[in-house]
Amino acid sequence: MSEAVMNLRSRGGRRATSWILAAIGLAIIIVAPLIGLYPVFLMKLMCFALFACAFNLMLGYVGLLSFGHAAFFGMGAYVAGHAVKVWGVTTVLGIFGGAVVAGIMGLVFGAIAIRQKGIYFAMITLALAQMVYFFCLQAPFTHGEDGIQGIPRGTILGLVDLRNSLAMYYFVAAIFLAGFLVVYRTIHSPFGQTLKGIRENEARMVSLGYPVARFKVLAFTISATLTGLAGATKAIVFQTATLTDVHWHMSGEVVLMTLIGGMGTIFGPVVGAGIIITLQNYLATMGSWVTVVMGTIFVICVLTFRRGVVGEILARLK
Amino acid sequence: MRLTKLALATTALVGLATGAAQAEISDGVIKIGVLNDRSGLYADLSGEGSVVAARMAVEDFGGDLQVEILSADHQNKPDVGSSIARQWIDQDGVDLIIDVPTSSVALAVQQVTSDTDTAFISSGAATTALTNDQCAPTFVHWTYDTYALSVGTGKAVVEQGGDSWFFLTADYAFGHQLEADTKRVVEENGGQVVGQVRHPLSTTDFSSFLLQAQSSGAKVIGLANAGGDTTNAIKQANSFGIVQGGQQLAALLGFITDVHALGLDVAQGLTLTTGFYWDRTDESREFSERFGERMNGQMPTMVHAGVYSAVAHYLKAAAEIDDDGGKAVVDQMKTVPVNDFFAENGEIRADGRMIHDMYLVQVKTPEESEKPWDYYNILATIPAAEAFQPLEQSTCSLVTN
Amino acid sequence: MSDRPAILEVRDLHAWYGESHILHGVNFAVGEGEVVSLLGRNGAGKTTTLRAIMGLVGRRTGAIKHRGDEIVSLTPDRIARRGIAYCPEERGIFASLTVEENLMLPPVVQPGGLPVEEIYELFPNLKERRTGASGTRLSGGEQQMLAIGRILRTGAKLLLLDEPTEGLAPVIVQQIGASVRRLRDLGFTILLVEQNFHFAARLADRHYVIEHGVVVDRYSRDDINQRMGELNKLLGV
Amino acid sequence: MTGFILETEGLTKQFAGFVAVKDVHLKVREGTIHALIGPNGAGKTTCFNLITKFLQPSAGTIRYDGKDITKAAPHDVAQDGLVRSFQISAVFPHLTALENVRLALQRPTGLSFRFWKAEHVLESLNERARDLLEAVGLSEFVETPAVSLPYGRKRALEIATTLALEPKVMLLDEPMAGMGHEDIARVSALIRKVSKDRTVLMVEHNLEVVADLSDTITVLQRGQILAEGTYEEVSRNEEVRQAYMGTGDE
Amino acid sequence: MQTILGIPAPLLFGQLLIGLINGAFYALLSLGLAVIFGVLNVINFAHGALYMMGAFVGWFLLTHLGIGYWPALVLAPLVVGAIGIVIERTMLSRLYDLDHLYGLLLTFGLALIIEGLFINYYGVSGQPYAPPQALQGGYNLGFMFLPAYRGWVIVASLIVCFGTWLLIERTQLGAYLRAAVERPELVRAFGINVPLMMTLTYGFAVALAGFAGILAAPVYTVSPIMGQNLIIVVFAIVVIGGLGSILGSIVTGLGIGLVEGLTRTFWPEASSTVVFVIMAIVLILRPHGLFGRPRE
Repeated sequence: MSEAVMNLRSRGGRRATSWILAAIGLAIIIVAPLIGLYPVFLMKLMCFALFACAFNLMLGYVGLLSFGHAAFFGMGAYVAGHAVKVWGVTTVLGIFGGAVVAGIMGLVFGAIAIRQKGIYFAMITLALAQMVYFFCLQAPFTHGEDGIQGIPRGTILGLVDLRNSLAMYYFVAAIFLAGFLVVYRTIHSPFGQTLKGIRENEARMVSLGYPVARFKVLAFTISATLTGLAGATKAIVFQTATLTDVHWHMSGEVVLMTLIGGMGTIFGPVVGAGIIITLQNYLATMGSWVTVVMGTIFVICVLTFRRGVVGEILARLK
Repeated sequence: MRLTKLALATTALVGLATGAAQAEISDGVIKIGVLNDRSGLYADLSGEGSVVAARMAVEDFGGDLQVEILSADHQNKPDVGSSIARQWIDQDGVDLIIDVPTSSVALAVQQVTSDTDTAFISSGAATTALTNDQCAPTFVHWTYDTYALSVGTGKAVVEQGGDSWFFLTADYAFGHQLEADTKRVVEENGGQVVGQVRHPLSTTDFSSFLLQAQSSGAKVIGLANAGGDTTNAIKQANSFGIVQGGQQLAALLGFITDVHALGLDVAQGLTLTTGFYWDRTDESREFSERFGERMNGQMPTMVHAGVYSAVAHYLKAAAEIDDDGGKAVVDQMKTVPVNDFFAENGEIRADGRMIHDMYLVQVKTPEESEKPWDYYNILATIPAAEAFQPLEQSTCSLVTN
Repeated sequence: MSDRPAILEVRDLHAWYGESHILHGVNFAVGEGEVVSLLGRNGAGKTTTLRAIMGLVGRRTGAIKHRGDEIVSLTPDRIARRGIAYCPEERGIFASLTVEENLMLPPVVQPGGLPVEEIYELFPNLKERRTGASGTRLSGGEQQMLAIGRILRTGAKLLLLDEPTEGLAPVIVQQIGASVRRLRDLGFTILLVEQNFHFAARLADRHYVIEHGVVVDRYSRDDINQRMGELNKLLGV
Repeated sequence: MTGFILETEGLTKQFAGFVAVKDVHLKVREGTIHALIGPNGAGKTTCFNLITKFLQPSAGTIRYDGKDITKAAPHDVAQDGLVRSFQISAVFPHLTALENVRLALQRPTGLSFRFWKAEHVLESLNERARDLLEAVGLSEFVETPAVSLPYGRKRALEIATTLALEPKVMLLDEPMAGMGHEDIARVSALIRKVSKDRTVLMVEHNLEVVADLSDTITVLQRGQILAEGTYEEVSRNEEVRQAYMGTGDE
Repeated sequence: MQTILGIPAPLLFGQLLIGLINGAFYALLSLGLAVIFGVLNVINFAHGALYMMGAFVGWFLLTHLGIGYWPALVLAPLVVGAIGIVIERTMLSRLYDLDHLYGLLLTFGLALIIEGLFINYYGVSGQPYAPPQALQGGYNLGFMFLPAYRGWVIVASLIVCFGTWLLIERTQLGAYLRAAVERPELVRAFGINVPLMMTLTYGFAVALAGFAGILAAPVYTVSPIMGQNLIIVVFAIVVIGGLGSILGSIVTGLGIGLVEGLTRTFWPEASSTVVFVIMAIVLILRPHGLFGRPRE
């Protein structure tokens, strides 16, 4: 898995390109709702893009495939929803709470699973996430099949009314950008450098005195926290938190987004989320064919297109 | 998610030429979204049949309104349902959302429609919360609810001597509500409830739940679930010899499609409460036969019939006031009694509940059944006033304020 | 080249593992009934040469002729079916198989393999241990005997042995040496990879020295003594 | 006379079904180059893995610098200055030579968990990294990704990376494996140079190198110590000659 | 009524028996997964979907061709096995040189496709499939009424599991398989067509899933989502038993069924979670599973 990832990394001019892309991206984010694109759709897209970026931190930069990220996403949504709706905390605090709880879960899951590699790690995270799913099915505060409904969008510090969808949109955009920057910074930090070392040669890192497992757990925790942030934001946008968010299909979807966009690239997950969410939106008329199309894309990606869209572009540019 | 835009050209578009004076109807078209389960365990009792019923209502209406019908599959998931509803309203300009079985989805849709002044008529959902705490001025509950079901079946079974109950309950809003309502009726009539077990929606294996029900020693096992869950539970109860063991099953919400799926061998003797039976009057037979022609001979469930009745009533009201604002049309609907093959002198109350007579029926034995879909003996008619929760008990803010 | 007809002829053999190019044009030949050794330091490409003959490398080019037929494009199982047997460096004893199952594992590819009794005669230790549990419970020497013994059953006439003496005690090395000589007498052709030069020197008819993926020198049995110093240097002993 | 910096007592490792290392008493004197030799499969690498805690011994104790490290974690002993290299070259293939060395320099700085700091805080380590690369003769390869270095240079890079940690004891697992004469000479010189004020324990096949570099030699065979002493002592030992050079038969 | 720890004895025994029946399905499925993992190093996410297909093939044979249960018991696994062979030949075999995770991802995609297609045509509500005439009715065991068909499920699954175990542990073919698990290359160099063996192994293992499917058809309704949640429980079982361990998967499958039964009696809410909790505990105490060998 990491072979493709590593091929994508190049130096030099990449940083400048990144800045240009970032500026274009920012401009698109600001203008998009003003030119008539449906804000709810855009908000959904950003929530999932953040989710995919957070996920990619594990898959693309640590080389571990977590098949249980829906647990963090869904739990972030439930916690934020419950806090805002039942406890009446402010929207910002609710979202923050969702992210924190997801982060703590990430820490615990990480501690259990992190010593395993490859398939083992994937299966164990999947099973742990399924445990969370069943917990959510039973726990009273999630309201089982009903989910948490009618979560008020509330206000930002009593100043901005988030029921206005444009206000909500820019609020979500701010969260997305903040999350994205955290991912970016994490990758390009001393910690990120350490992760690269671990991905490239784990045994050597141990022999250099790095407590490798602790680094992986921290990466997993950051990834889980941001995933929780994405889920919590989604709950506020759609005003619901339901079992869909914790179901393993959700974990699969985020893998697909990352895979199709290009794992181990900064913008890949964003592009992937864009493709998948748009596709789901346009294919919505096709009923359960959506699942079939998703599955087909999955198979095609795995068989022939393992670098993903962004990965492929970068490889061509080189 | 399934959003089937039906081409208007032949069926749903009525009175193209006379669409001149419709200033009040936004974009000149009334758009009706049929939102229900099209692939899951409630697909048979609502699903495509509800779309067909809505289309028939539009055709039969024949007035000078432009009407378009959309449909989608909410997969029994509240998040899917509410996001379709939101998108329909925001992007497609839908004026009425109809059907929405699965109480949890209906509650989620209720949030969206009441925020956006869109009319919402539920035929398929059962929970009474829709006309109590969660009521809305844009909402009408048409066909049945958990209260009506419990009054019918609960009372009848206790009166026949089934005075100790164990509930097998679908673990979501509808199941909880149905269980609570039935429990109240059972206890009011001198029976007692010895226990209950909650099962997830769409359960395939009921064996361990049935075992608990069996060991509880209750005389009656009340199935507070619906559709595929009910038929599965009944079938498996049959294979575990529960009825032979002396316990009685009570399907609190049974549809004619469930009986059809089970076959009379298994279903015979079940007591059910229903808002509609196709073979009751000439009018109902006439509708049902037309419906059957389009549905491979399937007879309509009460949900299908309710959808027809509701859409017809809605169109009448909308045409009357020449408006498609949610509250405006619903207010108008409340002023006119409902009189058709489905309801005689039905009345939409302030809380949004459409009250009409309900029927206590028993499933025929195979020998009694003389023709296809000849499944029910009507035991009793429950008058509208008794069948539904009295208005004074409603906690709906439209009533209490 | 020997005077005997070549059973195996390798010409300009290149081999790759993934991206790394290991063999850069290996040339040698083995005559029918000969014992030929490949010498060289660690990482020179000896093992890769054997594996390339068996088709066990990522990619290979060049010519490998077995009894005159080109086998360079065949899959390992087709190559084995032609009567070439391979005994890998780490012996390849299967932990999940009993000793007897290990021995009986390789399918008979040609008539004329040694009967099991004869193999037990050759390696008496195995007979005692045959009912034992896992094949990996054997000592290193016994494992080596098992690894060689099991390929004798198959009827293969050309044996590729990779470092049969590795890590073994001198007395066992002697035993193995005696067995290999017996095999030669029984008509087997043997291509041997060895680090233990002294072992190889006494067994083999001819030696090829491999360095950096090419054959750099060739010695006959008689050359050995005169050119010992040169050879020592080549092998870095 | 200096003391022993590394000692094992009764060191034993059993894998499913066989004993890879058996009752090894190894004493490495501080400040010396100590070589571990023996035929393939004699248990040298297993010994290494046990000492550096990559494997947990089945029995016996390991003492390092006066401490019992039998139960320590591998990264802990590395942090205490017991640093190993690997048989197959252990570089970070897709990082540049500079980044390779910097990863080692970064570890003691405590920066490694800082995911909120920008990468360029590491640039303060560049100078030291360049010095180290120069010391092993890699000045011209500073910006080259490790994967494209020639084999011998990779080993040199590995040594530079190890040196960056200022280890007290360096364990080198076959540093000359697969090298040509030229490279061997260079790496030999390098090892001699870096062993000035530290201890080196190495596994090596090339006896010339061993003879040239080491103060003490321990010969392992089938997991056990066969002989120990200087090169001269060991090479006179008949058992060693038999085991190592092979005797053939009769 | 006799009680055990406050629970009526019939209920306890009944739940255990039902647990054992579920365990029989777990064992069949995890056995197949273990075999595939052992030989191909692939975690077959499509296993649940293929199990579902087994049931559907049976249903299809009955409703469209009038072929009854007993022939279907043989035909369904054959059909599913053939589909498996096609999957292995055309897709999986192209991924062996890559990271094993790609096998997981590919089969995940396949599971989505298969389940999506069936949902599309058949909905999720399920199709009825009656038990064969000979196995209708049941036995009164005193503590509960055991439907004859469910009794047969236990017997049939144990026979197949034991047969598979014998095949793998006691035959030459099994020896090839076990050897190929350890060193596929060397086995190939002995002249065994390992790729063919892998294809057949995959075919056989998914045929086991198909068998479980047709076996399940009369017990549960035949529904496109019947394998969806089951497969993840089975994953957990395989992890608990030790990846690749044949015996471990059988024993753990049955054991987990029983544990679930027990939990259902004493703490019903936790019954679907208990397997995952056990998995977490096992992983902490024995990372390689109860029956697995430590990986080097």
